[in-house]
Amino acid sequence: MSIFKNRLFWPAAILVVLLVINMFTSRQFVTVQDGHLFGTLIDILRNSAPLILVGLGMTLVISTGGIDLSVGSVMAISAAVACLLIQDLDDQNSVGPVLLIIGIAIVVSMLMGLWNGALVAIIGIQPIIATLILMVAGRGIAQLITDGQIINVQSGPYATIASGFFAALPVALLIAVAATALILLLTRRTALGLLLESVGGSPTASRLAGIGARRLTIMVYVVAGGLAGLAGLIYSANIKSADSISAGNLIELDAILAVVIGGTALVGGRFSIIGTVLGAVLIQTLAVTVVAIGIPSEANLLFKAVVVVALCLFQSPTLREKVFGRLTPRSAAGAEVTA
Amino acid sequence: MGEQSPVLEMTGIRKVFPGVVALDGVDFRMFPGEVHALMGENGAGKSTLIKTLTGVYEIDGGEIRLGGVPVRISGPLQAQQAGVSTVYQEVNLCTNLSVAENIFIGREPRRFGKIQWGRMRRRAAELLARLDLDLDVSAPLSSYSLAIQQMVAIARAVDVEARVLILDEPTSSLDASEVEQLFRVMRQLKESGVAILFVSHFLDQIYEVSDRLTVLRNGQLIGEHRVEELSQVQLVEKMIGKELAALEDVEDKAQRNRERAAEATPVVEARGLGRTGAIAPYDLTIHEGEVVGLAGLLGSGRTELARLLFGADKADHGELTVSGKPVNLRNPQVAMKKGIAFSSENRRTEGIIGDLTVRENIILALQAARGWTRPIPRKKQDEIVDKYIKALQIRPADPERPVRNLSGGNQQKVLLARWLITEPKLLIIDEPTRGIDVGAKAEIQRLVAELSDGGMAVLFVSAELEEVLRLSHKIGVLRDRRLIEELENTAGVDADRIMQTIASGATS
Amino acid sequence: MTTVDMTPVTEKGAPTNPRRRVYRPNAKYIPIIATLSLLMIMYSSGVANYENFGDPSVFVNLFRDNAVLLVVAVGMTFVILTGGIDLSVGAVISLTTVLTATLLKGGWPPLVVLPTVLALGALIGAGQGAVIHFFKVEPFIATLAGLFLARGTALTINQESIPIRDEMWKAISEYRIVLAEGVVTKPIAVVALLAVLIAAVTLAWTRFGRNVYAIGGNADSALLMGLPVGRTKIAVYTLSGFCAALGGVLFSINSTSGWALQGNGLELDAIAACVIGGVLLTGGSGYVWGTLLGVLVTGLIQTIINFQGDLNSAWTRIIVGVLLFAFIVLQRLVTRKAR
Amino acid sequence: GGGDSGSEDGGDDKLVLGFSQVGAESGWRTANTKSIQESAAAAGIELKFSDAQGKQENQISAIRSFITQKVDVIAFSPVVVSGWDAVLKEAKDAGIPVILTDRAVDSQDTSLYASFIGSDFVEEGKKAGEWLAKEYEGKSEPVNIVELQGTTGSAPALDRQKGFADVIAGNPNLKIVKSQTGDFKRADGKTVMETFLQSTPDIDVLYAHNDDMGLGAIEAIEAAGKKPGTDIKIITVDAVKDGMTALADGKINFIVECSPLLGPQLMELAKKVDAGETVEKRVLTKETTFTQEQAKTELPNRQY
Ligand SMILES: Nc1ncnc2c1ncn2[C@@H]1O[C@H](COP(=O)(O)OP(=O)(O)OP(=O)(O)O)[C@@H](O)[C@H]1O
Ligand SMILES: Nc1ncnc2c1ncn2[C@@H]1O[C@H](COP(=O)(O)OP(=O)(O)OP(=O)(O)O)[C@@H](O)[C@H]1O
Ligand SMILES: [Mg+2]
Ligand SMILES: [Mg+2]
Repeated sequence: MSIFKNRLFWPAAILVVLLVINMFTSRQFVTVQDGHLFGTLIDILRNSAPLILVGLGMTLVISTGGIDLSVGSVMAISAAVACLLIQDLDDQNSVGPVLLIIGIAIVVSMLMGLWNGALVAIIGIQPIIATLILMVAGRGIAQLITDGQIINVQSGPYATIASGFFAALPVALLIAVAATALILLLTRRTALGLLLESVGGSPTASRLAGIGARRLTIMVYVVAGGLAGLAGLIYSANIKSADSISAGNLIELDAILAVVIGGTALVGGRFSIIGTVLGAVLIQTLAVTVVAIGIPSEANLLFKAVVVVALCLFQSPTLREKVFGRLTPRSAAGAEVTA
Repeated sequence: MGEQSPVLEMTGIRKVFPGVVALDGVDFRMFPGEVHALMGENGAGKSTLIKTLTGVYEIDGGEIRLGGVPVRISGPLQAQQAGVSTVYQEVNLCTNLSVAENIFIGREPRRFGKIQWGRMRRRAAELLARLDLDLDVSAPLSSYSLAIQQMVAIARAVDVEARVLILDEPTSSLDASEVEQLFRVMRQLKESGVAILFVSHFLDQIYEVSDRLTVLRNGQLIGEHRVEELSQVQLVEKMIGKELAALEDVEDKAQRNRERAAEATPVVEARGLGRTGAIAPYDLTIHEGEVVGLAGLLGSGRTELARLLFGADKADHGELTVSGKPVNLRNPQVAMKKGIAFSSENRRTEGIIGDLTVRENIILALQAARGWTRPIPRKKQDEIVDKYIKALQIRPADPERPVRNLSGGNQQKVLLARWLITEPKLLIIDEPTRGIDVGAKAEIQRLVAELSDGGMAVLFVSAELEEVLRLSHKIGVLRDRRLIEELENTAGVDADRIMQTIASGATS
Repeated sequence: MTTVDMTPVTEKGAPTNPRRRVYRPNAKYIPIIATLSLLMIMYSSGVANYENFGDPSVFVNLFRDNAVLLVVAVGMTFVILTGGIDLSVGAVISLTTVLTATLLKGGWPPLVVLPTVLALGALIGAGQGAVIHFFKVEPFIATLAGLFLARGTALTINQESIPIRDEMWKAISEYRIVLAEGVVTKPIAVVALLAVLIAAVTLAWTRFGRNVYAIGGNADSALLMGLPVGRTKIAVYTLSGFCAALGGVLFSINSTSGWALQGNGLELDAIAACVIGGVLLTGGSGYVWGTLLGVLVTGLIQTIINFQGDLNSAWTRIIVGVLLFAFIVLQRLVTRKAR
Repeated sequence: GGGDSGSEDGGDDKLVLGFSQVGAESGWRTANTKSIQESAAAAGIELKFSDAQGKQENQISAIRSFITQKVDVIAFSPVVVSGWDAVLKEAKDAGIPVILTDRAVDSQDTSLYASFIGSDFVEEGKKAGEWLAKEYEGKSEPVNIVELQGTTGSAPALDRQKGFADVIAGNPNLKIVKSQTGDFKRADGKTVMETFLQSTPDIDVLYAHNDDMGLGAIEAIEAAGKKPGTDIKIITVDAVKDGMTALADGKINFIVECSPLLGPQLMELAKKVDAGETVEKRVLTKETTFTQEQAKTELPNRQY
């Protein structure tokens, strides 16, 4: 019985169902080709990487009771900066400079996060509106950087972070896994997780318990910015170009959805990193499934709606109680009273 | 009275939470025109019984009859409609609304569907006057202290035409005079035939107003008695299942230390410290090993005074030195670095973090002081937490339970534990014994005395004057948000003396 | 041995009733007043900088051009006041316009179409409210599902935009209300202002309105105080659905067409308008008047951009962001000082 | 004739053109905007530019704002075909002529606008279909086509789909086996194509509603170990520089041009309309199609 009670059971179950569908529709689910893994599953995992990264940052932000709408714009800026600099390299295939540029792009993204964090924690603006500012203006900045055009790069090392393989596994996936591990380590092996949950659970009580909520909040936005920047790099490396208009467009919605599916409440407090990752993979799998089973474009949203509705009903504690609760002896006693 | 038929009868009530049987076949009944006390230790199941009655919790077994008719109450709204009016243990009001609204919301005076604000305010003011309160009824409730909020909640409940009035620890943060007002109102209602369920951990209060009492222990019914039949000692025995002896001990210890404390070095010295609109500038020195108590009426500024010493509010006058060095307490973090700890009176909004577990709540302040990069090793956490769960008798003794599922008194203990483990130089505790049962209260008092023996300075704020007198070396008396006098707690000082000071408003 | 300073508690001398807390009754209106003043400053700077900006019709047109947003934001205000959020409004607008156009094209009498689509909007809202209340699903996820469902339905009904040739619709669309020489407005602006008025009265003077605030302040307490929490929550989402449908009708009048992509992203604009107007996203605090001001602020920013006239899309975004930033920060600083 | 708006530097006789752009949803659109801005400057026309960010309501209010600002001519690329009657009537009443660019409106009263200049999306779809039909003329084995659509519900997506489908309906061998939106985006084109490749055996032809999606799909095809342009034939629409490069490299087989450079034509029209001259109701942009060979010669001249 307890397995059904776990919040992550139903997202996981739906994910498995979708994957099984894909197993039947795809010609190669997982195989080895050219010395690395290949197939639908690998595609899904690889393509989930940006959403996982953005979702991780979003989870941390939401755990403090905030929200970050600007992640999509930060992705666009980071991609634009990176591609602009790489384009000007003499040798786009030299690893050192490309790594440096990646570093620069991430630092720029973290500065964006710092801006958000400052607005929220120092000036005290409601997070949704504070990050809306960068959401709107940020994409404009990205457009300025790329002059409204798509910047193409031909850098092998850069493309590797999205489509390369290392030890038979996609590099993008490895990056996402590494980031997840890092965040897990950071939040669960240190006291960061506890302090964040406490700030999100009750800001007043946390303040009186001596928690420096302000610094933590800023930090969380900086991390979210950095992760969004990294996601932007993978997004752009995947298509070897910086597209300031479509990069990360509307990703904030998917990221928030992933966080909520993963069992983190939007009001803040308790959060689940693994849940978010699961949510992100689920969303990506859903997108793939829609194409794989040939749902017409105009019905995509309806299909998504059905899955989301099913998911939230299954997750609902009240419904669960109604369906499964009857089986337990004590509710039987309750039934006897009402009868 | 015995001939009458009960207005409320609960039989075989059973309520199970995951892992806890909160109520195990409890019978409870009430007659019209009686005050019925519900007694039991923290976590005995009093609040749960009340909540099953008002439909907050669905019962897992048993039957409820109101006026002889079996009922199924599905929520507080239905309970109210069935004539059951309730003040819950934690003040459950909407602090964003005005005082008047909190009293009348849901039953506002209306004409043609439009709320009559003027009439509502007037009636609210009248009602509060009955409880001897003079508030700005259009101010948001959040601008008033917890005790006032408690009074507002009471005002709301007593105004409802009810057959049954339930008061779950209404007096936990009230002063003697407010308690008197409340009792007066309760007696009036009783005269008019209302059955009143009263929960309190103050035995004197129970004996003063109650006609009958029901004792619970561990979710089980121990017995129902007429108050005259049972002495206080017997009652306590029934509640805790054994005898209680620790209390006398404390007094001696406090006495013993009085001289020593006077010579000790000052931990904090406030010079003209104040905050406009909250507390007039005051001077106060607290020495090592000294317990300073604060006494005053409701809203006299005890809490405000204490908050300034922790930087919970920022002082706008005067200066403060900690261990001889001047400090500017910009925020609580600074205060904590200087070795000051503060447990707020408002445990629900300023104390516990409901979602977190007991363990996490206990280590929170210590962890915050260490910074996030230096987590307390899990083994050490468990050690500390186990120790304090035992010392403070936190029940259920499960450190991994979300603290929101604990009973009110047990939450208070968790909060105390949080600050005790930081081993501060100065411990500020505002209403630390709010809602705590007799046994645990004695335990906490003993602990405070012990800590001060060990050299810790304590600022002890409590609405219960006896407690202040028992523990303190020195007592600061407040009136109208001003510290009017500092008394050495010598033999001649007693409750009367303090009340006199307050009444005369000595300013010399 | 008492050493008590005798400085009075309040600077202006002791209050008449020393136990009465110093309380300024207008403190809760400070944010609104500040917003209004800033709005006026913004308007004046527009007048100073651009030709024809001072023309009264520019101001009057704000109401006409933002009528839909205003109506939707009014519904959203109720939802946010209870501490919820409604992401489905933009999609409900699109569904309403598509349905209206389709039905009118199919020859349904306009006076049947109107109540039908309004009722449908309310029904969608009620459904979401019920899911949120009974199954304890997060509002974000429930209304996101509503968004998918409504827009998906609209897309499956018809992907193309459908012109409305109904006489009544056209008549209302073209009807002009002359306010003064050269200053005209449209019925939709009047409807929108009426919605604001009714909402303001409802919130301030009715039991339902006060329950909304109570639930937003603390839903648990409201429940224990015996307020009809479930009913109110469902009502609030119903109202928001209704407002969205009404917005859709206004939209279809304004554009005499129906299209499934209409109102894309409007939910964010509506939320932003509420928040700019001082409504707290956590619930329990704010006024419809604030929302009105919030809508005017966004509308005014758009107008300034239009008058500026030489901004490409990148600069448009950046300037919108900058203006928003300036406004929000000033508003924040002013209200903080005043407190 | 206008001139009553009187801009500060240009004197009274400088023509003021209010232009409301759909948005900046693609590189194509940016090139379109640039062309208009540059040619306005070159033609000595004062341009009031407004970006509608893909929203009809923004566009309606922008046009109304132009009316309030008393510009001489209004031009706009409608976000959507329907629903312009009311606002166009307002412009007409204010005596301001309107030119539609790039996309049509479905007003029954054609006197509401002076002219419509732009490409015909249905025609573009047809051209793509015609090339394909010719390519497989006389062959009997079935041809599996996958389609990458533009943004669901948008006019170009609907029309390009329709024109293409109409033409290939003539040949029963040509079959669209999968059709899915790629939202006009390169990244989505890639991910959707990945799934197509996994779920659909033997794809012969890819038809993408714009170059960007096609370019994304090429990445996916290459990653799957196939040769774009050879193993899978690719047809796209737009002919932006990146697309033309791929065409010249042999990775794309055929591109239908959809030129964004209608600035000069628009300015010319605006001047004529303002002067009260009669103009043609429908002006087609000069557009063509490109094969791989043509691309090689054309590529050096591409600016966008
Ligand atoms: N929502 C809940 N979930 C799980 N356990 C609960 C919940 N509410 C109460 N309990 C448990 O039920 C038991 C009874 O709690 P209750 O609040 O009734 O005690 P009480 O007698 O009112 O104590 P106190 O004097 O401290 O207020 C406790 O062990 C408590 O931990
Ligand atoms: N009777 C009253 N009338 C009006 N305002 C009051 C009253 N009592 C308290 N207040 C307000 O409540 C606030 C809190 O007072 P404070 O908590 O400092 O007092 P306290 O002595 O700690 O009282 P309590 O016993 O209520 O905790 C003060 O700002 C005061 O303005
Ligand atoms: Mg209790
Ligand atoms: Mg107090």
